[in-house]
Amino acid sequence: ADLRVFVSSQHRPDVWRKAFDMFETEHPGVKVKIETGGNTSELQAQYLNTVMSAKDSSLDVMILDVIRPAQFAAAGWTVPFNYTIGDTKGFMAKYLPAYAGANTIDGKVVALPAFADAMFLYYRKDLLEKHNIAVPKTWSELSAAAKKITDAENGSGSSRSSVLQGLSFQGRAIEGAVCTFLLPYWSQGKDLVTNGKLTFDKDAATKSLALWKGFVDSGVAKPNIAEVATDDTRKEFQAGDVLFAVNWSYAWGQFQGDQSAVKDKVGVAVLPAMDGGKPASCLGGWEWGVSSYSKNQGDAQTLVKYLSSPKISEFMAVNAALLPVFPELYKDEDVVKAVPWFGQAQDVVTSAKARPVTPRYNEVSEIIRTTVNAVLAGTMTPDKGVEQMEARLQRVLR
Amino acid sequence: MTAVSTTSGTSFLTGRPLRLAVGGILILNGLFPALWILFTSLKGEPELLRKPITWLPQAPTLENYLRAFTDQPLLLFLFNSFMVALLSTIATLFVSTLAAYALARLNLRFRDLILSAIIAVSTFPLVTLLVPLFEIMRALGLLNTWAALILPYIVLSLPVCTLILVSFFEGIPRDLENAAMVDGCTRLGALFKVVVPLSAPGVFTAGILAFVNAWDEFLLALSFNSNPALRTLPVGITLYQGEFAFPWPVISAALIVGIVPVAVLIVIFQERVVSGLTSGGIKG
Amino acid sequence: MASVSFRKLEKTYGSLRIVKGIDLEIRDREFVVLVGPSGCGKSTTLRMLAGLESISGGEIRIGDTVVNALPPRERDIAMVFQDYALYPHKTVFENMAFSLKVRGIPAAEIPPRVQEAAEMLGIAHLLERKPGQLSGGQRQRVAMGRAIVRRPKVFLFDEPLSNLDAKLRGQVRAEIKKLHQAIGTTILYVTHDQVEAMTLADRIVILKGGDIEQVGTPDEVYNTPNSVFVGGFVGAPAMNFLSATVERDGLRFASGDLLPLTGDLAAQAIPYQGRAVTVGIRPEHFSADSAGAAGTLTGRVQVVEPLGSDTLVHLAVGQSVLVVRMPPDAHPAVGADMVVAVQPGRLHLFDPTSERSLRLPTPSSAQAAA
Amino acid sequence: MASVSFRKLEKTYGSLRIVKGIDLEIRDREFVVLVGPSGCGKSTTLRMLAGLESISGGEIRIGDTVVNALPPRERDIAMVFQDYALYPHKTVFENMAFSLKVRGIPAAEIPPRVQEAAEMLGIAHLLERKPGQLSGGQRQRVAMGRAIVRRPKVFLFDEPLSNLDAKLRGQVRAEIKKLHQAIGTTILYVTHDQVEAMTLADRIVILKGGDIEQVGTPDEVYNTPNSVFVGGFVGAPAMNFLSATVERDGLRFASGDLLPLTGDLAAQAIPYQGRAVTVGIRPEHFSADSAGAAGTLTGRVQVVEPLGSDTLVHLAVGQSVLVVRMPPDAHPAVGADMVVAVQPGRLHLFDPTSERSLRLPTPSSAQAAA
Amino acid sequence: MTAPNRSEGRTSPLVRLLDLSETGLAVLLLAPAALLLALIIVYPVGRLIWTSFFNLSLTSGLPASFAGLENYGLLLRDPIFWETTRNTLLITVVTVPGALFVGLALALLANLPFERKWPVRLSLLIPWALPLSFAGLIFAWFFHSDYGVVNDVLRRLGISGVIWFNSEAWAMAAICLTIIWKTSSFMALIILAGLQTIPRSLYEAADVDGAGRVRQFFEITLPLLKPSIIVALIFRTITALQTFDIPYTMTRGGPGSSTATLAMYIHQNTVDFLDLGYGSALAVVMFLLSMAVTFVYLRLIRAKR
Ligand SMILES: Nc1ncnc2c1ncn2[C@@H]1O[C@H](COP(=O)(O)OP(=O)(O)OP(=O)(O)O)[C@@H](O)[C@H]1O
Ligand SMILES: Nc1ncnc2c1ncn2[C@@H]1O[C@H](COP(=O)(O)OP(=O)(O)OP(=O)(O)O)[C@@H](O)[C@H]1O
Ligand SMILES: [Mg+2]
Ligand SMILES: [Mg+2]
Repeated sequence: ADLRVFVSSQHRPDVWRKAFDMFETEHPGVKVKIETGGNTSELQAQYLNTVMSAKDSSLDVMILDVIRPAQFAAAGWTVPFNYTIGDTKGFMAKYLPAYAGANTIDGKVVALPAFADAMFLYYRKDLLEKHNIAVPKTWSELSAAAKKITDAENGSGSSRSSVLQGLSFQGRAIEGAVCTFLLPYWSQGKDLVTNGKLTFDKDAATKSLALWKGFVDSGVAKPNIAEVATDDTRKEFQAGDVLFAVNWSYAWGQFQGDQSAVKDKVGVAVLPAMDGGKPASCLGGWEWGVSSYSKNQGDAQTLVKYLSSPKISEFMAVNAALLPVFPELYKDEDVVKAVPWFGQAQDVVTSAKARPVTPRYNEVSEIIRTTVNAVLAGTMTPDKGVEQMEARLQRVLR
Repeated sequence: MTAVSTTSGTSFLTGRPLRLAVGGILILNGLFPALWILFTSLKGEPELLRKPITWLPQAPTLENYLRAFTDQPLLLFLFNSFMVALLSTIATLFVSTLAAYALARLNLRFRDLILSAIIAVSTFPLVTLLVPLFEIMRALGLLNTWAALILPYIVLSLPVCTLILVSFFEGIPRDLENAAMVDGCTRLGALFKVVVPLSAPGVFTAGILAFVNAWDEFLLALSFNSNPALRTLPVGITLYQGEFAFPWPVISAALIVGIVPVAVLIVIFQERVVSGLTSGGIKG
Repeated sequence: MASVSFRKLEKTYGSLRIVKGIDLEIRDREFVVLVGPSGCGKSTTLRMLAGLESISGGEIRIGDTVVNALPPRERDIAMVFQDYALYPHKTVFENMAFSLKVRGIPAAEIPPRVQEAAEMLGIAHLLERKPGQLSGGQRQRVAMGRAIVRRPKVFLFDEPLSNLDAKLRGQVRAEIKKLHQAIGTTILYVTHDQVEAMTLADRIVILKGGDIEQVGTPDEVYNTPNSVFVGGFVGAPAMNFLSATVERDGLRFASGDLLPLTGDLAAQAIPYQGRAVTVGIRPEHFSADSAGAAGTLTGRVQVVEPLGSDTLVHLAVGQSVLVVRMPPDAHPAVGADMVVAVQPGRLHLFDPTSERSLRLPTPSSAQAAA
Repeated sequence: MASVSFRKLEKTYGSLRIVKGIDLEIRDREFVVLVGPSGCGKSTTLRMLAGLESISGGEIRIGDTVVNALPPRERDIAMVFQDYALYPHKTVFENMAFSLKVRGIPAAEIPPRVQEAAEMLGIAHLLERKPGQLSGGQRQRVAMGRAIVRRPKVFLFDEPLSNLDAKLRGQVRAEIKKLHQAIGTTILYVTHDQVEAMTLADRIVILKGGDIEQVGTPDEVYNTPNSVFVGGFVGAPAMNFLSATVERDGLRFASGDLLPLTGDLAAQAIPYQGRAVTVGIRPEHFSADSAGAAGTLTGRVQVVEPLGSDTLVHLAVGQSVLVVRMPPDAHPAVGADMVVAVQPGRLHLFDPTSERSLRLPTPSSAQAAA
Repeated sequence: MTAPNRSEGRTSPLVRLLDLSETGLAVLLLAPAALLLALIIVYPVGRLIWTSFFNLSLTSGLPASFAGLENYGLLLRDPIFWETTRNTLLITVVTVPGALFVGLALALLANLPFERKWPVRLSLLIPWALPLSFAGLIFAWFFHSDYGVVNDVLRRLGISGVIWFNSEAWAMAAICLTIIWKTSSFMALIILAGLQTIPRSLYEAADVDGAGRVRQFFEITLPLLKPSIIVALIFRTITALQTFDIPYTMTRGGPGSSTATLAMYIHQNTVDFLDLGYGSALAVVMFLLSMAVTFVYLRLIRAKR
């Protein structure tokens, strides 16, 4: 049979191709064809939503952002794996724990992890060392450290050509802003959605928003942080203009690249916690799903199981620097040899929590990100923001 | 009664310096963003983050162009876009010329109603019709073909082109058409041999609009043609960006490669088509 | 067979009746000239015949076919438009060649035919120009050329020479006459030029406000006008009209002059004995010497217009002003009295109310007779 | 003061010289008529004066100001365009009122002025129409009306009456004459109509291919044409030209006829003794009876054209064809021989090579004299 | 002289077909357009309207159920619907006249007798040829408070820059400016074409009549441009009501949803939230809105006749 697999072209389709080749040799008679469409999570979702709404059978397997399996399952667009994998619990337990949660809806495994991701705290090793400050464990420590260092660095007599920012994070109304909100919220031990029900803690939420707004007001973050998208954070940090940055794993490779002004001056750490809370990170990564309109669901599930196996996860980590979805691979010799910093990444990845697993995630996301953006832009107070957020979330997650 | 209406010579705005100044502002308004993209395409990424920002590239490099061509099959995108836009423009012009003629010249009872209906059609945002359109294209077996884009693009531009042409056709003296009919043309013969050539500025404008509409369109192109060999330019250019990365210089280079030749082409074409036209056939 | 016939032909624009039920038979190969005041419906009639204007009532036949519903192309006519209607985007050559090309004339035949017509019209050196680069008269000649390169069943000319100078007009007129004699096409020709009408026409049709006023040979319409309107419209300078009372001895004018009536005219005047009639006298039917004249009129010279070939003298006779054509060397003094003789038998008598010629049976008597 | 003067006025289109250095002084309040064959540059000259066409060389003055660089609206002229150039979106009223409105005439004054002009032109009932709903002649009258509602320094008329019938044309012509007498504006008038030219003009300017051929009063250009061209161009039907040899007794024609010369003509002919000259005779200067005539010519009747008011007889005399104007009742038989008498002193003699009148000093002798 | 040529014998049946009555011919000529519209628009729109009467949310996991006017009722109570509608109308009211004036000015300038016409024409075309989605990105970047050229220029002029996207008003202003820039060339193109068909002789007549430039503009240019302007206005208004790409790429509707448009909201509901029923209802409302506007304009055209 011919299987058509939808892969995003940003995630190294060339390397995936090799994985498919390996599959083809192991399963003669099955041919895998790659399809790509759009290069961002959003464009891919638009494309897939169109194709799937039209009940089109041309795709057999598709790669999904971690926030989407729930929605695809609810729409009936993906086929559960339970039958193929048998012992669901045992099978899923082998993955990083957050992924089991993200891919299991009402006891059904609706997708299998392809690779992992999470948000990290990047910091300027050199500057912390210069000012003799330890890597902050809490947001208030970070705030203090940032103030101290930026004051010194930007003060009179500094030789900097541009202003050093204390902290950069995502304030633009993009998906990243959802994580921005959730990081301190989660850190206070609260969840947004539990078993599909809204468990919104107004207090924690207010603190979260107030925290970020506080960074802006106190000058730790720049006043136009509401304009900052993920890659802006990366670029500014890379240009040497940022002390602390919250960002996904992809940034590491860039910071250490040849174009980088901060090569070898970068440290990576678990994100800070709220005072008295636990650190939490935001889970990213991508999953494989099988289309329910596929005419080759059997072969497709076999392929997905293969792609989601430790073997391929390792292969992709080594060859494409994609974070593995199995905890043990972070200590795997080959992996660490190929991508040394994965050693430091495991803590962060295990601290990562999945964003709310709900079919109506897109709506949840929309509510959170616009509120965060408005609060950061200063057109809404944190209190007002939380109030509005709660009201709207309640409507979505009754 | 000669030539088209370049304003006849008087002192106002004919002074060369003043005219140059006015032209300069005009050009600046239109070209500034394009120039900015051009400059950007010659800069390295770090230069973009320089504060205060730089205008002219400090260390011009063609590397971005190299990447634009090597990272993605840019020429292929261009070719696809060009062909899709060209074919849909020709088809649009043909269909809307016929319709416009019927509306402008034949005494139709429900003329206004038909006209409103045609316009009404364009009041539906395509976004909302994406899924049913996808189903239609699949049913017609057109997914991953140029036709899947050409058909909706015709419809996309049809209303505006029709309306433009109606207003132009109405401006052509009927006697010219009459003369052609007496000379032995059918109505359609008169339409294509006399009315259309005389409406050249209108036909041309409609053509540009149709072309650019097709050239610009993103959503359908993304949704209907997943085959990489059929990507159009707007979709293709998004491929330079990643989930998190937005390499402005490379994208700028791709944009320059994409826009400038087309705009230049249109301009050259326009000079030729429109400037050859003079009036002077009729007393009035 | 390319006779043309109009039966009760009508044209209305909204509530405006422009052509009011015309009946006219034009024989094959006949040259008919249509004249009438500006706005009387001449162009409209031509355009209906060409199929360019819808017919509001009645029918038009070309040969034996009713063409009311036939598209212009199939009526096989050629037309010179009053407003030229040249194709501004085509050169003069292309303008003239267009109909030949469209009608599928072999490409090799076209240039010589165009050339021939262009030479005849003196525009052969302009063939590469666009209409926008021509003078008014040149444009008109191109319009003319475009029609005559073809050999249609019917030619329609709408004031084709109005913008040409007298000399050129004379030449082209002669060429049209030759053309007509050579190929014998039926021609319908609108003109305001008296000489064109008189020299070209087999018959002249005089339209007035959408109605036919008179149809006849040039000689007939000139010499026996049916009405004051025709008398005044045909001929330049126009016929003079005076009021007179019919007395036993002849016509008595307000000025006191008496003109004796003889022959036909006397007979016509009998029923009007003692009543007023309108008398029409053409300017050229006066003469200065009264030898052999029917009688004389006396008036005061108001204006003298030397035209070179003639001199027009405006003469106040009673309340009216007469225009009298004199030889070029006549130079009567303005303000002086002048006696002019009326040539015998050259009077026209009209009923002052119906304005119809006394020659004709009165409408009521005609009715009575019928 | 609104005299107009052209000094070495030139117009070229690319390499084509259209107007070739015209020198002309038009006095204040003078009525000058411009005639010339189609395409000779009449409209171009008018348009340069109006400021619508750039001047390629020389200068134009209105009054004392050189207006070469002045925009049209500052020249204070009104113009009737040959192709009308009516505003298609304005009604007839608005078309006519526009210039008044623009020039700031009080709103209350406008309607009566428009109404007056419209009535004079017989278009008062059309004031609410758009140009597209008018007949050709009506449009032309609107164009005329648009010009005459104003009282400019200079009027420019470009064949303003060409689409009107003879009667209407006569009326409007008279109105123009009155208008000129009443307000005394300088007028430059292009026409192809002989009668208009003769009756309206203070002076007539004859253009030929961009050059002035002759300037003079109507009487001068008609009776003493400077050249074959002027002789042939002014007057309709045109002057006849015959070749003859100057003998001692007079002119000997190819047909053998001899016309004795007297007075001035004899003097003019002296230097041409024994040589050929071109003889010009106007059609109206023949007569059927030879009493008192200078001599006779014999020819064969080819064509007889009855015009109503006159009859034209085409007479083959030797190689040439003469057009002879006869009274309307003359009906010579075609093919018959006919003897026509030439009125004494009515001949024009021209040098056969330079085509200039023998009256004038030859260019070479003029040079010698200078 | 050759024999008279008789041509009607050659008339082919196909050509005969075209000599149908006016109505017949009109039907024939309108057929291709009608067919295409039926296929690409009428059928999908029918489905859209149909869907708007259903509870059809693909994320609910529930089968579609008939909802009657429920979606419409929901919409009336939805504050975001009202906010986005208000934003859309604001953008329309600002950018349509804005683009008209700028476009008219551009067209008039471009129609001046420059020795070289192409640079002017090119500068008219480039904004139009720049893909919409990228125009938004480029202008977002121009208005960027750190790296934007707008603030850079302001700073060079001694004015401290604004954080455009931190303020509802400034963000809206930036969006409107961008839209005007991008769409005025559409206006200009159409108007320019209209300008080129005005016979020069009318200006000559007006010159002689004594009308100055301004007068000529209002008395001749503008009335004769009216059909072109109305065409441009109709489509500019419709596209303004459908404004999507530019705010989407510039602000994502932020801050908050203060610059979000109705089209963005529809897109969000259908493509992101997969709430097809509600999204369809929104689309229908938007359609009704644009139709209403169109009818007003068509009235204007008709009033002209
Ligand atoms: N744009 C042009 N390019 C070249 N030649 C031109 C142009 N416009 C006019 N001409 C030529 O200039 C000459 C003079 O034109 P003009 O209109 O002045 O003639 P006219 O004397 O008014 O003739 P008519 O009596 O036919 O109106 C004509 O031969 C015409 O062909
Ligand atoms: N579209 C129209 N609506 C109303 N009346 C019209 C329309 N077209 C023409 N007319 C009127 O019809 C009448 C006849 O027009 P037509 O053109 O036949 O006149 P004509 O005899 O050719 O006159 P001319 O000698 O001036 O050319 C005119 O009075 C004109 O005003
Ligand atoms: Mg007419
Ligand atoms: Mg002329």
